[in-house]
Amino acid sequence: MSAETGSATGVASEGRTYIDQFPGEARLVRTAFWSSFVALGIGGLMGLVQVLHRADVLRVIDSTDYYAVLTLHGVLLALTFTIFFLVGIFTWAITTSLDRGLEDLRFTWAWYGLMAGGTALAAIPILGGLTDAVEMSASVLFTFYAPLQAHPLFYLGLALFVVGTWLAGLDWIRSYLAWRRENPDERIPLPTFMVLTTLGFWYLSSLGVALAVVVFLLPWSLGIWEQVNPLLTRTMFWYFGHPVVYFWLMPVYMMWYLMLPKVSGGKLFSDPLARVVFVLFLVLSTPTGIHHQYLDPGIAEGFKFIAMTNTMFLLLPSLLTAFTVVASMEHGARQRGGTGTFGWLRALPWRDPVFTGMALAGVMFAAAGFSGMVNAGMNINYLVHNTFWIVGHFHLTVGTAVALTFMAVTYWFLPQVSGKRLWNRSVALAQVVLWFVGMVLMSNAMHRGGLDSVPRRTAEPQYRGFEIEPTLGTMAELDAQIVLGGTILFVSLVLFLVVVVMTGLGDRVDDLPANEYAETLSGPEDAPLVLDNLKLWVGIAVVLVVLAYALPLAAIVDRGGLFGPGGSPFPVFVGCLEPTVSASVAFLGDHLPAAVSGWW
Amino acid sequence: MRISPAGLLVVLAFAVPALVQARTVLAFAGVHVSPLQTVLIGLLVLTAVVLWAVAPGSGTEAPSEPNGG
Amino acid sequence: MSSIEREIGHDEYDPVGTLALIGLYFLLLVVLWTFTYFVEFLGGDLTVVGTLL
Amino acid sequence: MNVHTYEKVWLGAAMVLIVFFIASVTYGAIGAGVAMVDDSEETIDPDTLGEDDRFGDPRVEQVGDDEYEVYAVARTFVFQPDPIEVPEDSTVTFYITSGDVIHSFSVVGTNANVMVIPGEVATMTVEVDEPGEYGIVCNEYCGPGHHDMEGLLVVQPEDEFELEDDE
Repeated sequence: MSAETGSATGVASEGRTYIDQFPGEARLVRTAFWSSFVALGIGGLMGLVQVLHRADVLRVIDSTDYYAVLTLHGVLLALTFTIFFLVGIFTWAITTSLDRGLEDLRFTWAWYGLMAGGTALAAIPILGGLTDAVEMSASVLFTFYAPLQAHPLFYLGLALFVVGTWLAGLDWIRSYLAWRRENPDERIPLPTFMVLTTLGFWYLSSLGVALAVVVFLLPWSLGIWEQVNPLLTRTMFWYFGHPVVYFWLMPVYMMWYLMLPKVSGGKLFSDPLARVVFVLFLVLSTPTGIHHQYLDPGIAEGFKFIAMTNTMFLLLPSLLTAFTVVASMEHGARQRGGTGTFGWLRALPWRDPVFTGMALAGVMFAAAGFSGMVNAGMNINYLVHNTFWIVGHFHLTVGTAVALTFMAVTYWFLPQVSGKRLWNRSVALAQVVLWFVGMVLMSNAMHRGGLDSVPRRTAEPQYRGFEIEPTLGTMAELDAQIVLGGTILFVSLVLFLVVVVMTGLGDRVDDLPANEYAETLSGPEDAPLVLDNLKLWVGIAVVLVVLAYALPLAAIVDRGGLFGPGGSPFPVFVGCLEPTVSASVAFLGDHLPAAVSGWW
Repeated sequence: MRISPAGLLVVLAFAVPALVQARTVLAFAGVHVSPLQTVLIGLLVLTAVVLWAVAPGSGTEAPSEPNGG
Repeated sequence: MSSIEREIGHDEYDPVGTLALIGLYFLLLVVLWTFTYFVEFLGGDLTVVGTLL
Repeated sequence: MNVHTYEKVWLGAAMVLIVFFIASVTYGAIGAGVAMVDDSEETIDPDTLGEDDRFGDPRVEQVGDDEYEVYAVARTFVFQPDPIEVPEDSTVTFYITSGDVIHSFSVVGTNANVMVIPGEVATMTVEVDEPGEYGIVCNEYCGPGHHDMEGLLVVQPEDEFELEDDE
């Protein structure tokens, strides 16, 4: 009940930044951030190329090469950018909240190296798809549905990357166990609790994609298996493909729970409810993936309905989060002198890019909540499945809730892990606001286009035999909105990288704020002990997964066989596409000047 | 200034989606506004917000101020 | 933090503003869902019907 | 555990919302009769579609008064048959399969939208009313010519409609 209890920070770290406390770990976090930002820069540039290409404003690549660009965009932003940033944040969370360094930094650098090496291996064939010079390609997009077949290096790199994240998890668990031995009776600090619950569903779900890749797809791409069952590997992908979005989202929730109250000038409203939320994610994230397959033949309607109810209940932790996080902000605003039912909003620190970025990300996530609810609905999926609506949705979730929060907290973390002052707060503030405006324009038009059946994942949504007619307005104005939004987003991205690089070029200073996170109004002593029983929750998660997946998987294998009812691989290798691709652009530079002058 | 420059920036940012959505909502109600008109009305609204913000206020400065971030 | 004007403890804090904001969000969700499901979706053409019905 | 009253109120409202969503989907399934594509069809070998009774010759067939069946094949990067012609005011059941990779069969501007997975036969029954033309797109990435993959569904006036005979 006490108002002053809360997090365990500040005990040994009074007035010290993270790099002062843990120089070795700070170096790892910094390196992970840089890997993440390189992916963000390249992936974002690819996004601009796609926006201009789809709207037929500027086509610097051949349409057949669009899918290599799209693969790069999806893999770099959805996996590389997010997960490298995540390992940085989780390392910070474990070390800060347990107040102890990692057990062995050599092991830490080993998993980092595995993740980086895996990324590089996967990137080689993806980049190969952009040039005729190399006979390899992996234009299979982020989902790599068989029988589309990538070069074996793509699957190998992916597998190594996932194994790298598993070892990272072991590293953090090792820290936790060491801490537990020394503190047998203490509550798990909230940040560590968040890391451990996230790891629970990450191990559970990524096992599915690892099996799909190692047992089926990699041997198949090497010619060991002649065929695979496309519905089976697709189902195994989505078994992982939905929880992975929570893997990106959990570090964001962690930031909303730990940093947002602090920068608002308040305290976290409730530690127990934060724990409840993370337990719900652990338990419910995985048995929901079939909602990506509502329109798949070969899966009975009943299984789809079960996936839907699980998915709908997964709304609960997010809706609870909305309340807790806003209430924490309001607490800060009222402590800063805010009054009134809505007037307190003015008392929030809008000048602080860390706050404003996270708050705007939260607003966009609320909007994404709605389109996500539609995506979760079973039969209404006929309206939106695989349309531009979906693209609009996940640009609000991973593209804003996650990306904008990561960018905003970078403005707090970068000084912490480098000991350097943030280069320019005003540019940082403009950057987060621009991201918000650009994404509003782009995702709004994407949602509207989707309702009119504009497909996702296509180089040219213009057809010969018919035209797609929007219910309101014209396709040209939707395109214009998307191009404008995409361009603003790219400008914002460049500003972000400028701030990051300029900060990195600065000098060490010693008057930075200390490394700490928000205290709580209602602390862990109010949380029932059972919440910390992670074995129990993992057990329940496994049972739910078995209930949701055993029968559908058995039915798929029973109907089509482990290796499918037949069908040949369809390699997306450059060599196979000689007639179309030979005419295409080998180097961007060849055509860029001509295309630009033609456009003007 | 009635609100801080940062506050103004955020208010303007929120005005953009409101304007974009208002056009869609009005169209459902049978009121059709062309893109050009939307841009013009939008500029008017944004200018009005800026003028309101920079006009000499009642003297109550916004409580937001620089703090460690 | 320098800008804190007063400390508000757990028992004296009622997040009225939060309740108001989230109530508006709730209403918005109900209206948008109703429109999207019953008008955009069920009101659309070529709805897929089961052979038994 | 110490949960604020307002938060309890919100928890209740969130549950109401979730139940409302599930209830509307259930109404759509039972009340409005919207069926999901399911596992009612046997699997099929995509490499030997040419020898199959139904998909060897993609076509439209009349199976009753105002009832038609369409056997369609999606391949990189075409739909067969194209165009698909059916008469107005009829009930049409599509049977769609793939000869190679995963595609979709999505009728533009309508709810008829289904994944086409090699080895599986997707079925969906729709009711068509007035004459008109609908575009068909593949909305799942299927290879470098994906954006060229399109077809046409033509709903013809009753008096102009006739099935093409295979001599």
